[in-house]
Amino acid sequence: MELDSLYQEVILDHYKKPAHKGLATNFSAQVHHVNPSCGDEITLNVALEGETVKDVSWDGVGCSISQASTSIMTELMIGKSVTEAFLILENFTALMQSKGTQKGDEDILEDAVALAGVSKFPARIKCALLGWMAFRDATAQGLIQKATETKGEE
Amino acid sequence: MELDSLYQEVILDHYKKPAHKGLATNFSAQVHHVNPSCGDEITLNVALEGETVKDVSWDGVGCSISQASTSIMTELMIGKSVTEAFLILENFTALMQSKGTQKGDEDILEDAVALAGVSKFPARIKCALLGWMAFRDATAQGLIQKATETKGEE
Amino acid sequence: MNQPIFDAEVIKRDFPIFDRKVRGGLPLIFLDSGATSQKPRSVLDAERHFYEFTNAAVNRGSYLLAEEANEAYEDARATVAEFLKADASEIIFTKSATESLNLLAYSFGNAEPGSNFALKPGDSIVVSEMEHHANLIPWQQLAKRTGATLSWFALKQDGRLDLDSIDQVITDRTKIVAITQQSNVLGTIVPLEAIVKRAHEVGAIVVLDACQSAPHFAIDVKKLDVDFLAFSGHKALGPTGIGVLWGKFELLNQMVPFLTGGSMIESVTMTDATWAPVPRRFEAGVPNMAQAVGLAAALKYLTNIGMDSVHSHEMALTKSALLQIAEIPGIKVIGPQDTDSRGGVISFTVDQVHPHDVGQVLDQYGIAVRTGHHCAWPLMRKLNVVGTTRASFYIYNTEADVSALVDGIRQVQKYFKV
Amino acid sequence: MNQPIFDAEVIKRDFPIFDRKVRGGLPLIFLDSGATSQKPRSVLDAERHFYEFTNAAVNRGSYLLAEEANEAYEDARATVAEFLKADASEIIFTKSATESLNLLAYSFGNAEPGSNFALKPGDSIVVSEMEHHANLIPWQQLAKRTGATLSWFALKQDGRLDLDSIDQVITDRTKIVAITQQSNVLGTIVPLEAIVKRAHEVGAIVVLDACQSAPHFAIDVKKLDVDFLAFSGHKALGPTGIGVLWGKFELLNQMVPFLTGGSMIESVTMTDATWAPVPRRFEAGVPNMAQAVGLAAALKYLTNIGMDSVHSHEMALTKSALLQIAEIPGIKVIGPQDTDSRGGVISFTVDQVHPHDVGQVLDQYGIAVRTGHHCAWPLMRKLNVVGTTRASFYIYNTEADVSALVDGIRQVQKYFKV
Ligand SMILES: Cc1ncc(COP(=O)(O)O)c(C=O)c1O
Ligand SMILES: Cc1ncc(COP(=O)(O)O)c(C=O)c1O
Repeated sequence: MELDSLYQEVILDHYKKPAHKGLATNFSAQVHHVNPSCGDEITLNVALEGETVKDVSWDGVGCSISQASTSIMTELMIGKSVTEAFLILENFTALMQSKGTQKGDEDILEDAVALAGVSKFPARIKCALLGWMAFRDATAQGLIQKATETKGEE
Repeated sequence: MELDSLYQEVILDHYKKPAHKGLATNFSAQVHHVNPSCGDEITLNVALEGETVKDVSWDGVGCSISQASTSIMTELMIGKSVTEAFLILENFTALMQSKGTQKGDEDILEDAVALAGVSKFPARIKCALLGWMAFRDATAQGLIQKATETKGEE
Repeated sequence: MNQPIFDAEVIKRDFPIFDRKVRGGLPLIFLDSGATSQKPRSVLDAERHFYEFTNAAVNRGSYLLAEEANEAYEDARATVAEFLKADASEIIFTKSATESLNLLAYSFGNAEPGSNFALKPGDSIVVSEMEHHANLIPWQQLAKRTGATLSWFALKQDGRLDLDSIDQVITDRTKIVAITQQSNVLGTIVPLEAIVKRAHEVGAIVVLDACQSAPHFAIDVKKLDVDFLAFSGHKALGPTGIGVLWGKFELLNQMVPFLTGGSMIESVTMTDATWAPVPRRFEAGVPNMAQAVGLAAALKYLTNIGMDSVHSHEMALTKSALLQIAEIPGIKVIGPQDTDSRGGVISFTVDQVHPHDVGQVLDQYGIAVRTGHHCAWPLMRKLNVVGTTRASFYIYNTEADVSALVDGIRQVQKYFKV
Repeated sequence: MNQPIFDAEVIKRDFPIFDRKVRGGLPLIFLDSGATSQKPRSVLDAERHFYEFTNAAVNRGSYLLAEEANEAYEDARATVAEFLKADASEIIFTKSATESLNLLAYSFGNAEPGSNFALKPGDSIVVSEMEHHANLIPWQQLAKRTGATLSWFALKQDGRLDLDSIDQVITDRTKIVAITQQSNVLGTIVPLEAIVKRAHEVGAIVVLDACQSAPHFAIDVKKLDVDFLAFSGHKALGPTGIGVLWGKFELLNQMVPFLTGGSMIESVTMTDATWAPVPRRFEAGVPNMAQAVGLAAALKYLTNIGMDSVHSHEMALTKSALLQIAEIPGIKVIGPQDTDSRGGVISFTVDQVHPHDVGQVLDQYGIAVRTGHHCAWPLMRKLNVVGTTRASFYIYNTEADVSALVDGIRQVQKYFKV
């Protein structure tokens, strides 16, 4: 069934037990994103330490795809350098745009390759990307803030 | 040729030599009407004396139909009582709406029956009615004004 | 009244889209007419006939095609008028209900200060908590531009408006009451009589959003006694790109234009312009002629079936669906639970499954439903749900579609193991 | 360049309307494409295919039809973008050029005071004396609402704009320059380079009315370097009810919405709303999807022929018509007398015969022309004519049509004995 290519076991697992859900109190930046077409919302915190993604935590409502995708993303990103994180992000975005033609690089994307099937369902791509875009936004804001603070200290 | 039913000889004659064209200086009311779809304009004066249409004069630009129709109208109306004039007007309007099914009552409309063919050309009905509507408007204004003046004198 | 007098299976044959297959060869079970309806062949033929035989710009031509185009366009206006029991001079063609409602909001906003329609700080505009964004945001924006305040009828737990406080909501300061006739989410039909009476008592005008009603039951604007009414062609078997605004002539006649340009003028100089009579004053530019003609064909198709039959048919399906859904544990219908004062729109939630996922599984069985906030986000917040799954019925739906939906919901639960 | 590389007789066969007969069995000689164009079969088929196979509301659905509808709609956007050498994110679908231009005027009018697009007393908006009402009245109204003044480029006797005084017309106070690329009355093509350069020098934005140009010759918005551009689908072989607004992304991105309602929001509460990204911010409601798809088919048809060929073909007809008309005594061509910087639109007057009467006689020979003020009333006043008769050419017109026109004009003179 085509549906199974969308709802892989890994996805349903993450949906039932999302990782890093619940907002941590320590963070460099916090963002709030919505998916206007369905009303799903996410609040996401990123804690940076130097060039490293120290922590990602989040809260929000959404479908299984957006919840699972965010959960998988947090596990992937925590501990990575910002450069690595952005590389993964680019990779995942490209996979989502691939209209079902790609399977995803497991070395880079790990569990996130389970989301490859989403790219065959155009209406769901935004669901899968919601958490990732929030992460990109928050990380960028965190970096900018850091740069400003450093400047202020000079 | 169908065209000849539109452009009867009488019409072309009135077009070349329009009656009562050139605005008289004595009038009870003056109106200015335009046909927004083609830009034709008319200024029309009506002089009332008691209940009688003493004079109608006009000026303006327009196609053969609107010019001839206005010319014919002035000859019909001058000297008539207001009631007679409005009856003729109703009669002519009905003829214009008849989609070519009526020939017009020559006892009432005289030369204006030559315009019966216009009713087969929907885009030209407004041309034929331009002067007539101006006459109706001016006469109504003239009557109202008279009523107000009389009241003022009481 | 509850006996459908037409066979939906036969009706369905008039709609070419049902010949196609979806998701691996399944028949299409279309339960999203609340978003947009499918089109019968006669509508597609009417539009095509316009293009193939009489296509020319209306209002301006002195040649045969232009005359015929004009006649087709004005005949369409007359057909819409008849459908609403209105006068043709009161019918304005727009591109959609959204444009119709914006037309009003902008025209009121353009009114000279002190004139009939002008709003000022202290004035109030009344809406309801279950409005579609199209009948909410234009009024929010008008309020912001004029300093007027926005008030609203609250929703009660049973999915109906709280009209007990009507005298506190509609007050002497109320200038506009903009309200839906039927909720696109809950199916609730609003009791208009009390609202119209109170609004007119205080001198306010009533704007009716008839998007979800005009396509589904008979409307008589004189009986309703509202002042303006808007609906979209595409939800009423008609083409996309056409909407209707009806208004009482004496009101339209006092209003200033919204869109300006060709064909809506009386006279123009470089610095100023005066306006054509109603309805042309509100139809700037070469209009959506083919779509108007298509909409007329759609309304004729509906009239031919009979709007009362349309309604009975839909209510029979709704009743059946409500009963069958009630039997499934873990499913909650949002809004009225019975067929009293409601239309053929059913919103529901499935415990522990997000609407998006519900819709996805149903799609796998060929069932098209809508999921999400249905452009009624404030209503979702009020109901404290992230969204719903919505099934909506029309003339081409059958009892078999209802069964498919009910089976589909059970499959959703099975798939997500809830 | 002057050699048409397609056979208009063959092209004509793609247009079903030419199978019909007019006025007692005559073939249709359609010389009114300046008002609206005829439609090739491929456009009608594309629209119908949308309704018969993928009809569903875009932007909202998670079922197959909705996905396909979305794809069809966004593909149409991409096709329009390609046609203008623009980016798809810069293309907004409206109902007409009239709406596109009003969208700009209202959005600017809605801008927060002090923001980029806000106008204030003392600011100036520049137009020209040969604008169509659609590119004049919206700016008149915006000027009235904001206290800005309206200035304009005057027309010279030869039917060209007086650009000698460009530095006096476009000044430091100028915020908007709204101008046509080609006059719908005179055929004059406006030299844009100098205007765009001067406008950008003083920080003004340039709005281009491309209604009479985009359907007739190749356009590259990057090369033109204007800021906004509007055209109507129905004049470009497309359906009625669809228009395009193109704008530079960074400008659109700073603008506030015009129509508000569904699908153009980011988030909504009872009292406030935030806006979706461009282009959706400007497309409220269920869009004119089928018409967008039809327009894309039209632009593909044109691209297939090649816009340069379209232009050469029209210029060959125009040249021939100008030469033949010049030989008839008592006929005066209004506007440029040769094919230098002009398009395939010819306006003329017949001594002692009113345009309406000219059109009527031509109609009797099956010839469809436009008569009157062509929604450019100020231009008529300037030219001191009550109106003109206008013939306009497109890809389906032939030398035989030109001959018919010329013969027809002689018949007019004969009929009215002038
Ligand atoms: C130059 C020009 N601008 C604007 C328009 C308005 O186009 P529409 O009526 O399709 O909105 C037209 C055509 O009528 C035109 O020729
Ligand atoms: C109740 C209601 N109002 C307004 C609208 C807006 O209609 P449209 O998007 O066709 O303009 C809709 C449909 O989307 C609706 O259901």
